[in-house]
Amino acid sequence: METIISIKPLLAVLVSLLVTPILVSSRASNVRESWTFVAAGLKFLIVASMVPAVLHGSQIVYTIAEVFPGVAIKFRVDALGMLFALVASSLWIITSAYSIGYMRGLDEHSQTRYFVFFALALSATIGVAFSANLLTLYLFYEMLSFATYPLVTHHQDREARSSGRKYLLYIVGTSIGIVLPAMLVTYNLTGTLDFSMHGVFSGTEPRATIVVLLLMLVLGFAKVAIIPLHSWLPAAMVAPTPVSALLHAVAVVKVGAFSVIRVITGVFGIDLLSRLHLGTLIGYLAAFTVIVASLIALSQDGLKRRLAFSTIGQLSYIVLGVALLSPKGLIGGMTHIAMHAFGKITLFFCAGAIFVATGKKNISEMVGIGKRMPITMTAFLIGSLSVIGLPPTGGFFSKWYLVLGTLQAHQISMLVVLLASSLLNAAYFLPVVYKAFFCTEQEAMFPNTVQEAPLWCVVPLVVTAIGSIVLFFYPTIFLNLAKLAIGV
Amino acid sequence: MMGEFMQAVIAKYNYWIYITLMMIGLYAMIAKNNLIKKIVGMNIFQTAIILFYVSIGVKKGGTLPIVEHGHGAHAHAVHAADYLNPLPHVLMLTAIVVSVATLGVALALGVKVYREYQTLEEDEILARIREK
Amino acid sequence: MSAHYPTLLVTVPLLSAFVISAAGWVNKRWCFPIAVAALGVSAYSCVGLLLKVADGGVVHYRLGGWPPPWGIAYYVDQLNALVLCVVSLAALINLIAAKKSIEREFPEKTAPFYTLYVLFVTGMLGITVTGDAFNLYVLLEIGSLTGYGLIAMGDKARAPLSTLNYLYMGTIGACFYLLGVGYLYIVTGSLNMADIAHLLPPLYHSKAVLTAFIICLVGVWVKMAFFPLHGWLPNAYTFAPSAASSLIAPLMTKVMIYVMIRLILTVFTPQFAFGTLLVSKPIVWLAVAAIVMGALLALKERDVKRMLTYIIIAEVGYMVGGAWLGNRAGMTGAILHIANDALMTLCVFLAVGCIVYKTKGARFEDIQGLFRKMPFTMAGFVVGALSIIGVPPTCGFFSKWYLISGAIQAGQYGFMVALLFSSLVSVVLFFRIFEIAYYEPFQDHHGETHTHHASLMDEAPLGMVVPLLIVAAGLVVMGLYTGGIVSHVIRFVIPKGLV
Amino acid sequence: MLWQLDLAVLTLVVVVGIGSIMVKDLLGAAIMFGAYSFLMCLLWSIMGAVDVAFTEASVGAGVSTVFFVAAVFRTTRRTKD
Amino acid sequence: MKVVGLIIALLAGSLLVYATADFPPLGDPNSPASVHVSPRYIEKTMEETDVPNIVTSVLADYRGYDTMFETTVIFCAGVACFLLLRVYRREEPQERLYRHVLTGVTIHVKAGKLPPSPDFERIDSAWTPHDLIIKTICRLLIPFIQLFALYVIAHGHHSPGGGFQGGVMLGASVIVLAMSQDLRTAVRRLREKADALMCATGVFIYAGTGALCLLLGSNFLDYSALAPVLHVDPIMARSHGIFMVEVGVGVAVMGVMIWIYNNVSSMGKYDEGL
Repeated sequence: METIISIKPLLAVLVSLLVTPILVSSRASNVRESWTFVAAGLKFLIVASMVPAVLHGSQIVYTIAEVFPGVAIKFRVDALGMLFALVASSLWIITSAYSIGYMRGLDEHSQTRYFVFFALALSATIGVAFSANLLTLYLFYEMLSFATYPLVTHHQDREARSSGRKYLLYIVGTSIGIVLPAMLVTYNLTGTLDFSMHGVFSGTEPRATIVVLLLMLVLGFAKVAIIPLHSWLPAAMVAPTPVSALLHAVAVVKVGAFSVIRVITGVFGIDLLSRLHLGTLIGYLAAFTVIVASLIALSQDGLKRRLAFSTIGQLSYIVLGVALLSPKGLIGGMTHIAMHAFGKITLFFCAGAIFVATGKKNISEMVGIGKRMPITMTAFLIGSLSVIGLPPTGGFFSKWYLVLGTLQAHQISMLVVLLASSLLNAAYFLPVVYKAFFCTEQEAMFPNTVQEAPLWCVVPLVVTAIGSIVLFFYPTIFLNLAKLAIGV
Repeated sequence: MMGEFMQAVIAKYNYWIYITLMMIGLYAMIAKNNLIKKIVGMNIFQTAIILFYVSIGVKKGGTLPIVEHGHGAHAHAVHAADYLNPLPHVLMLTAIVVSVATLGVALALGVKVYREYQTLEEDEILARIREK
Repeated sequence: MSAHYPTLLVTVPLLSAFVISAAGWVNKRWCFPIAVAALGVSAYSCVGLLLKVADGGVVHYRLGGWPPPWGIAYYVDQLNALVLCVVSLAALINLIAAKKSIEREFPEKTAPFYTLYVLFVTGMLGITVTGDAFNLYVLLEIGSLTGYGLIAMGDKARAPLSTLNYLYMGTIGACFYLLGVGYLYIVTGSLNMADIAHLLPPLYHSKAVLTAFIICLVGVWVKMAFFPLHGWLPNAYTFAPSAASSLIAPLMTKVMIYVMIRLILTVFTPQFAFGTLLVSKPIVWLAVAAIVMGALLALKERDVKRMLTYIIIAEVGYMVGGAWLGNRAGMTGAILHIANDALMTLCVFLAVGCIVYKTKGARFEDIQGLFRKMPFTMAGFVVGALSIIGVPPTCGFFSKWYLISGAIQAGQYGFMVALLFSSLVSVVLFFRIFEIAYYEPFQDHHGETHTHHASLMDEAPLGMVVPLLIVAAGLVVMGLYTGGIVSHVIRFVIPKGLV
Repeated sequence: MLWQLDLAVLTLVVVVGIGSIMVKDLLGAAIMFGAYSFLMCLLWSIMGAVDVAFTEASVGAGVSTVFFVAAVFRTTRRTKD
Repeated sequence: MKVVGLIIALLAGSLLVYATADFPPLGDPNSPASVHVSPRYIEKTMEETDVPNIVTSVLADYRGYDTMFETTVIFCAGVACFLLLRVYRREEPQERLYRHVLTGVTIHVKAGKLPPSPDFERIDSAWTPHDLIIKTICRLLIPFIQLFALYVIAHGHHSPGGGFQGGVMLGASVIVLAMSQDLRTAVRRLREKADALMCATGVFIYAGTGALCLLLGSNFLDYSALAPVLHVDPIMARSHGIFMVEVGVGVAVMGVMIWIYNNVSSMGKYDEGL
């Protein structure tokens, strides 16, 4: 395997960080927004420029500083990181466009702050994706937590405050209280924190230590929202919808899932875990989360809350796939990061577009909306299909691999869980679409005056919906990256 | 036994006195209620330490640390055993100066406190603060 | 001139203090530039000295040309040099930041204030650079006396009394130290630290040496406000003028911790402190108590500045505990935390200084809506707060990392839990402040509640905000350079004996 | 040196020291403190520390006492303990 | 609090008593303190500094650096007292007391008005009897005190005393003036500004001597560097250097003592003293 030393990963992280002073100092909103686009575009280009090298099986490495003996703040772009970075940076461009539409449509306050922290959050996300070791990952993980706090609590009212508290309590409390000591113990046991295929442990450590550390590191990254550490996610839905869309469908939660993948594949190593039969432990946690979250989602009336619980369930798919420790399961879990991101962001965009156009947040108030906002609701349908895992959407592929993974690992119970939850997914999404389109004139709740949301809102959601479909036909890049990541 | 004990007491009597004085000073600083009294205690405390140091400098058979014969007496060999140890004296000059400097600042602060509260009793001042 | 760095860094500010004092009677406007220039030279010498020491090892300097132990000698190793740099840079930055508030708070007395300011810095630098146990006492008294003067100029009603209490405690502390030095002198006959260390080994089991150690340690603990002896600190720092509290809070306790580490490493040697004496465990438990109590007491406070003072007490617990873990990681953490904590305390106190400058107070009612009103100040404050919480890449994380590593290696899990606990409590403490500053509306004189749309930006003067932001950036830079600092500086300080 | 004199001075030092913190009048305490300093000065000159004694005579017994008296004059003589 | 104080004092005391057991006996000529460092001072003082008073030579030369900071401590105290107490905004008292010099009659004069004739002298608001004896004797004594103080400073090389003791006595002479007459008289003789400048100058002389040595190419405070300037051999240069710093100490200490006294006794108002 070739190792290339290049500053590109650092640039990819810094590009949105460096743009923040410009955002702060720009007075006109047009200037600010165009700079956001410039940063987003640059970031995507930098990330994309590294794809060929990564597809060739090389790694791109950049060390910022060696802070402890054997541990540096260091970037390493490998296939898995590239997969995630590609998703995050491409969706940032689209979300930027959508943000403009949404924020202008609602005439929100403090837009400068909003865009600044959005840029910061993206920096942190890319940083997590490119981290070469657990310390760097932790660094950017924390940075993401604090950068998203002002976004989550954007409205600055009492509800935002209590949600913000919950958000911090779960996210920061677990990272300081659980991840940090686990990381320190790991470091003191092994003297390194670098991710590697075989893990950092020699395998001679007592099993109890490994089990405790594994549980601490998996549960500690609370952004992955495994029950019982999930309740911050629905609470965080008080944020403006673009925030929920990007951060709580793509960046923040996927950072959690990504961290867990790194922990399982990079810190402990698949060999060690399968030798100690610890995959099932995590698998059961994830499976439990999948089912329970889907059931709760059924009972939610708020569209965004329903989406939030759906996200909790979908995240655990990823964990579940990885915890199967079989190659197909790993591929399924990793590609699910991308597939779910496109599907879920479409759904969130639709929820936001509906809110901008009508001011409605609850599903029970959306009867007949499909007739007034056909484009939005079609996109919603496509997003739903992708999340459920039906063709012709990208979600089909990841779920397919997950199913294959359960078979490969001989985990029939997991297969049952997957199928059952797919049914549940269908049960909580399809009625929304159905009611939106098929209703009598009397039932319809919207007068003729209601129109589609502004163009800035509609275009992004169309793009992501089309993206979901495109991924069905051309999933190769993500599949290849995932295959590279597990070394197949 | 008794004799040995007495011997020990007498051999180091300066040290016992200094410890006594230091305890007096420390007690006054902690237990006294009046701010000026505390300052008095503080000075006793400091003086006690000076006594301790000066006691280190004592040397049986030694005389004042000023070389006799003065100038032009280079021929005379000076024996260290003939003179008291000057080093503790030097250190204690410094310590005295420090103590008077501290005293000055402490009194200035005391005067300032009095200007604000018209009393020097700590409990009365605290009661006054609590009233506010 | 580089041969004279060790003396320049002390004597230039010293001489300038007299010039400032005299200049104040002629033209007050000369004082500030002189002070800045003097501290600038001092900081330059400190940095030069650090580079020199990092390059060529320990630097000796004989004052008056007399060889130690007869004369007073400077003995500058990596530890001194690091602390010197931190002290001088912090003092310089704070001086520049404090100009406005000094001129507003005591328009008639700027000259004596600057004089004492510079002398305080001289004292702190002198304590750090000296290699003579008694010289350290004299400089300690300079630092203390000037500190009393500076602190007592704060809140008119409360500052003098709290300073007087500080003075009593400070004098007890300094006298205890002096007494300890006397005990060492009586059994070794020397005052030079290196010489004492050389003479001590045969005397390790002497009661006098043991007592000397205990007394010195207690004295230093009083001065650094280690937990049961911390009573003087919160009031003294809370009621101090902001220029003084942002100078003294970062430097005084940290320099005293340096003294403690110096006593352990150089004077009494680690073999004695950790080997012969079996007090490490109880002291670490005391540190745990300090951390926990500091954090809990801070929770109770409704004033930003006062809350920060309790955080200082907790931080002192970090460093004392780290030093007494008795292993390499713990000692590294403690030394690193001296530098880091000085900077982050400076950062938050500068921010509080800016806030007080604008709002006339730092109670929780005063800070409402500050994110809107003073965004840059609050940005600096947030960085400082994150560093205190221990979030990477700010430097607070890295020293905490070493401290916890040391705790794990020493098997002192209580200390580890205390550190994590205090991190979590810090999150609560600071986010409580952020919440008030972020959510609660800013009440103006008419009692109207401004909507979010109104622009109310009312930032502190540039001269205060820019230093704050520089320090805040410095926190991140320090964090990223942790590896360099440890491998080029701190590594050499810790004796081979420590594992 | 006569040990009797030595003993007498030492005893007196302690007595005056205790007195100065016990007397219920700050002016009295100040004067007692002056006496204490002066006795200390005697003690030190007995022990041969002439420079220290000289300093203590001028500073402790002299100027310090004046400072005390000045401060007491400007504040109050009253004390509860 | 009393019990706590007692317990702490007893604890500290018993610790010290415990340690005393290992001390060498009082006055033991073979104790470490007597044989390790100090012999060099005693035996070499004449050859190395040409100062017979060992305390002076150690104070101002071997450990001159300590003494520089000792003087600085005093200076700090002076500045701190000034900073803490001095008030510039003067509140005029409702009335002033004036005494007729010849008859001793005391009159009250309302603020802003002048006494009826120049024969009246102002007295402090705390009425004091007119005491001719004290005033005259003090006036007589002060020159002798000052003369003696100068002697103490100048003769510090050979006999007990030196800059510090002399400085205190010089300061005390002015304080005596302030007490026997009143503060205003003393301040008229030595203005506040002059006094403050004196403090700074005194310490500056000390530190400046040290810096001069530095500029002449030696280490800080290495007086032997002054030899070429003073046209003497290095040993005499040390002796002279000691004298220079002693003068500095004297000036500084005198200034500070007066400064502190003035501030404390008038509560920073500089009008009425003791």
